[in-house]
Amino acid sequence: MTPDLIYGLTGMAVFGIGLVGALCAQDRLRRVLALKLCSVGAAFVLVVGAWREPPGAPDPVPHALVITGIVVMVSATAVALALIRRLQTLEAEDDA
Amino acid sequence: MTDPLVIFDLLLALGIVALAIASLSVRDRFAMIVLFIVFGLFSALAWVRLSAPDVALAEAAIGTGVTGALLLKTLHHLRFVESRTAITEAACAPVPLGVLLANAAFCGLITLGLAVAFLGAPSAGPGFDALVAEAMPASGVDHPVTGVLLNFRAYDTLMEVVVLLAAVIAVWQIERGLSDAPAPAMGEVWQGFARLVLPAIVVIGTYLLWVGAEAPGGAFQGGAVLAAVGLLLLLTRAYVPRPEHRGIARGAFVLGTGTFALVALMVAGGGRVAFEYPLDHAKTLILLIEGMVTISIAVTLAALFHGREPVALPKGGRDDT
Amino acid sequence: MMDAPLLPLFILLTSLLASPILFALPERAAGLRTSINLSMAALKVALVGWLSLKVAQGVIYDLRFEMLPGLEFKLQADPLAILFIALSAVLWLITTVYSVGYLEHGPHRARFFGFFSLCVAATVGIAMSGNLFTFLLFYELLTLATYPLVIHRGDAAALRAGRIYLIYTLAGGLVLLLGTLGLWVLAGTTDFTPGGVLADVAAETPLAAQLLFIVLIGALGVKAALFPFHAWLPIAMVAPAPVSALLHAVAVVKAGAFGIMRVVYEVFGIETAQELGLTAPLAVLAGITIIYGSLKAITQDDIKKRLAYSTVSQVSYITLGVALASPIAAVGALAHLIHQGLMKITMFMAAGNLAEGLGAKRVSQMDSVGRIMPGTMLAFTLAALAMIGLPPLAGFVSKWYLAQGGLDAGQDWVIALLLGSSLLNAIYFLPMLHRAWFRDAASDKAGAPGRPRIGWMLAAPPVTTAVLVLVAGGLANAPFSPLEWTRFIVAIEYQE
Amino acid sequence: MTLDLDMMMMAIFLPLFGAIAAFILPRAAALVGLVTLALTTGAVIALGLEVRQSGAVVLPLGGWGAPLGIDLRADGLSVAMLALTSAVGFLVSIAALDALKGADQARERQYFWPLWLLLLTGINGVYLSTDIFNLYVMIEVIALAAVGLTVLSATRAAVQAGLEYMYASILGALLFLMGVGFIYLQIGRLDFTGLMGAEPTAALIAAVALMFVGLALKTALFPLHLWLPAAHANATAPASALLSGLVVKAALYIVLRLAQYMPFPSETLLTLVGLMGAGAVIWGGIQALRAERLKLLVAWSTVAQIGLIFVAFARAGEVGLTESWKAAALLILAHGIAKAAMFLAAGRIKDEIGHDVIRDLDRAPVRPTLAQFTFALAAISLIGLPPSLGFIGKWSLMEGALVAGYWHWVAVTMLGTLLSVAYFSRVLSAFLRFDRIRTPVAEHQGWALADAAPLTLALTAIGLGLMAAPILRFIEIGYPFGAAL
Repeated sequence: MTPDLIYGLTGMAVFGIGLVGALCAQDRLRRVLALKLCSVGAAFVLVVGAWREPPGAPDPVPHALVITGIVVMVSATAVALALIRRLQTLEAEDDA
Repeated sequence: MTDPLVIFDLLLALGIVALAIASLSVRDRFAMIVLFIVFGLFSALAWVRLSAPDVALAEAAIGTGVTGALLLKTLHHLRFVESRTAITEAACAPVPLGVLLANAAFCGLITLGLAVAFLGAPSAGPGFDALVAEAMPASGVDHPVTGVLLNFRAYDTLMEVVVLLAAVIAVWQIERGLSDAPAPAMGEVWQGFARLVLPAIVVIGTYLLWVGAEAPGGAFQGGAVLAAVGLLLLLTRAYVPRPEHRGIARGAFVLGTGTFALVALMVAGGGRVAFEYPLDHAKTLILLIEGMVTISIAVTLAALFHGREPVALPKGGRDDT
Repeated sequence: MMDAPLLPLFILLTSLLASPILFALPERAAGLRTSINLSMAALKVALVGWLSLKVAQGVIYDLRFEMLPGLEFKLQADPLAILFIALSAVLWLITTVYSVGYLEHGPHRARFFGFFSLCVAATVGIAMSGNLFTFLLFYELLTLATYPLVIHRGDAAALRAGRIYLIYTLAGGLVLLLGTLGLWVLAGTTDFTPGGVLADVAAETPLAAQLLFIVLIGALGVKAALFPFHAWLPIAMVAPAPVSALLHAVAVVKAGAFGIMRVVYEVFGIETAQELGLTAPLAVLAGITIIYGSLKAITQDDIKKRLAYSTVSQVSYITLGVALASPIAAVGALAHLIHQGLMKITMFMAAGNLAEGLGAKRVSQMDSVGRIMPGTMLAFTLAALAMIGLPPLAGFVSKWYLAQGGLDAGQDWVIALLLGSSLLNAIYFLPMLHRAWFRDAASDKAGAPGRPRIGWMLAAPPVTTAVLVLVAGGLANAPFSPLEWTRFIVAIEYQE
Repeated sequence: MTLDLDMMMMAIFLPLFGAIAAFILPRAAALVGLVTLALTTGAVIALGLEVRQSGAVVLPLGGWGAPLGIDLRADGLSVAMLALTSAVGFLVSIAALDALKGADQARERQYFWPLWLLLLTGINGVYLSTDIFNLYVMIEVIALAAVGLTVLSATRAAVQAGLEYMYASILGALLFLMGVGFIYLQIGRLDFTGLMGAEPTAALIAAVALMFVGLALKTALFPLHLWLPAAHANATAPASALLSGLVVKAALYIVLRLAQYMPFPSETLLTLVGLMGAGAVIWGGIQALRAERLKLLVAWSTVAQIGLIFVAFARAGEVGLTESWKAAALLILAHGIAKAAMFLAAGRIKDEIGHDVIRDLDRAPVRPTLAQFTFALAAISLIGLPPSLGFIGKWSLMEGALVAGYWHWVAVTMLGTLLSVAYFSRVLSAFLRFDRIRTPVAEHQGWALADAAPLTLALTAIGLGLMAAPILRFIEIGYPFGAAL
């Protein structure tokens, strides 16, 4: 039982949970959240892949990739949320 | 012989999975976001365990902090619109249970397949360790992750800042002319607190940026922390974006991308290719890029939080810290 | 004389380039449009004349352009091509004159003449295609260019007819694509070569070769209106008269018949086709179509529909002549390609004049029209008699050679078939002539104007083509007559 | 100091700087956009000449070289895709000048240019990249800019469609990222060269499958196409043209590349891909037959055509994969040009007539003749009638399938062709029908500048068929991948 194994499987599970949410959730906000969970799951895989048995130093490249991925994801999330806000307003205007 | 750390790892992993499930299944949307934030912090903790402090920092600051703030703001907006028009949330018909189960089974299969594939993969397989170690002396920085981000794979990082730029343009585009839901604001007490905390955060952010060259930290984490300053300014109404600030804001958005790209291009020539910083100036150039990118990231994240482009209306706009 | 290796290309371009210019001209620029139309058509006739002279002198034209690795766009001007180009060039000129008169005040003339030009370009391209691939390109272009002409009137009936036309011809085109691909994969070439390119394949895998034959002939049979793929032709009659004239005499059905010739003679080779045992069934199919078309024609009251079924029948003479696999029958088939075109275009233009001048669209309305429009009806009569096969008119010449060919090939039933067909032709044409010349108009027609108002541009073309029918038959043995040229071609195809 | 202007860098950085300039100078955005497009096209031409002369070129960014650094690489296929992008992009930009000229469109105009130039940055970046993580970042650049363009009109339908598109895009990118993670786990490298020699283990197959599903989602391959029709149908015309003509091609291109460097692990998987394509051809065709609005019909035809490209990809099985990508590439080029022309023409028709309900097109008292003609020409290429590039692509597809004896793919192609004839003729016959309108029909004669761009595109789509042999020779430059490294 090493951390990479434990957290690797955690990552898979989180990815899977996010996938279920992304496909099944009805609420728009929840779907965004589910996608964010998927991205955390994917990040787990890379971080686990970078891990080396101490005292070995971890591989820095996947770390850089994950940081990039986090920024990319927050950008995408911001756009999705802006769309949700706009859509809600438009629907409200239509109903009013 | 059970290592107590293994027990900790197992508990943390279980907690992460439980939080993920809980945040998706809890009914109340506010609780959902709170659970998600806790989930993000737990994940960051896990990554610290996996000796990835940079990633943990970025996830805590951006992946959880900024994302959480964005989600809360959106929830605030949705509730405001719902309250005004009396639409009940989630008016759509619930998904049939069969579909849900089929989807879940499908995703479960995929996950299972991935898990099997993961177990079959070589653990601690070949990586870039040796290559990075060999190239570090020529990178101009001491911290390997910073070296990768701003030198070895600087192109990726540039494009990542471009993604951020695209996001803010898209958000301005999407929210243009949107009638203004009142921005979430803080109470009096919190305002006072925020004014106290602000200078501290600025210091921390700058520090993170500075140490990025040698220790965990760097432009993105620093930018995120500085963005928190912007968020606080917006929330406390200490700063209200005005239309005439748009020009500055646009400049601040593109500052990082522009500097980064220009430097990348200018160093080319005399046998060097783009992104190949001359060794003597590498550290200076990288710091210059980091500084500019940090400003852009901070301003952009704050703008993403604020949303609307400030137009002729008195409200709307963004921060230009 | 000057040497011009690009001559075939120029001939193609006279109409291909005219087309976009005609599209771009504003609707009101009628004078300019007419002059472009006529000068291009005249230029084409001149160029074709020059080309035929050169080819007769033995000059070989062969233009190639690589489109895909190994696969060429290839134009050639062999005698068979010349035969078809000459027909289309001359008839295009005449039909252009007729169309200008016919559509003088109608809408969408820019569009009409644009597609009209494109249609002729496609026909010329089909004629000069040096391989099946190039043939396919022009064959599809022909479909696309004729569709807007068929639905030119833009009403519900026209659109319905257009849809059926499109379904038949594009499906046929798709099957032709499949056949071309099959040929390319099987033989490694799609070139038209006298004697064929499939002898080896037929020896090795006769089944594949037989399938290919069926696919190709089936695809071409759609345009050639071979039974049971003929249904579109009578429906497409809603098109304006000049379009029908062109479709029946030159462009569409002829493209199909011409394609069958190319495939039988120059893809399979007549010997290989015979060895595969496929020519005899084809001949029988052609025979069925001949009789079927004639029988259907008898029952039609609509003049153009009657003519259309007559086309179904007459075009299959060409297929029959090819399928009999006898050089003499081949002469008849090739001559009929020309003769049928001259005869049918005359009749359609005359029918158009009746509709235009008198509003007569049905056989029952033809009473005494001969006295009102003698020129038009004389032309019609001449063409009808030629169709029936009265010597020395053009139709007789082709039937004569076909019959001889039938005997030569040992297929005696062909004689009976031709006699029967002629009888049926007489049954559906003679009553029309009888009405036109010998029956008095019903009294309620008294109010109709005595002299129809049709201009010379409508009156002259059918008379001209009728004269050509007479000449082609009467002077069949003169040098440069269609028949003489035909003998020249057959000598090549049968490699004598 | 002499600046070393590498054309690959220019192809990516020019649009990037253009986007920045267009964003901070909103009033001059259109001018900046056009100049940028012109310069980028120039850079692509220069790059093309370089590639034709000396084969594939490689630029190790930062001087590190793969696998540590990121290499840019241009070979024939990359340049062909770049050329497609800049040519179509340039003409769509010209059309956009006209389409967005309304007084009430000031803000659309202002945002169109920076978003479109960022999109161009991303697309060009994809075509030059050789690193799978970099590709992930690039497809995200594309996704955000594309979503921004989708919702440019800010109607409810457009925003709804844009949101669905965003979900699909994020999910597709994350599946791709997961695949990248697995590839890193397995071989510890992220560059194409590293992929080439890799053993096809179970984990690697899982990784490739994930990446493929992600890309299929992005390119809207049946049955993952659900987001596409609404998104492409509800965007404004120039945006639809860019989305349908260019954006979906980026993901398709990545599929082609992956297949070039990592032979598909099994025949079964390849057949599955072909079956998904066949499903798209049929389902897209049926939906296009049922569509009520013109732009929706065109959008469904994109679904069908993308399916056809995947059929081309699978046409000759694993053995034929080294040739199949060429047929797919030809179809990609053909579809990119023709579909852009068709969307622009559809937009023009909608503008002129005031609606795009197919049933009532023939009731309109106005007939934008030139736009209708353009639509018809584009349809010819999309149906695959000679001599268009679409025809050549279809010919290559069927030829390969016939040689391999895969009759079913031939049958699918023929069925798809018939379906496309059927649904396009619904529109074309409405153009040519005149008896349902009593008032005299006004036909636009003469030339409107707005029609020039789509007409040029449509004519190019048809004319390029004659250039197929040189195009094929060109896209083979630098293949196989390893040759120039």
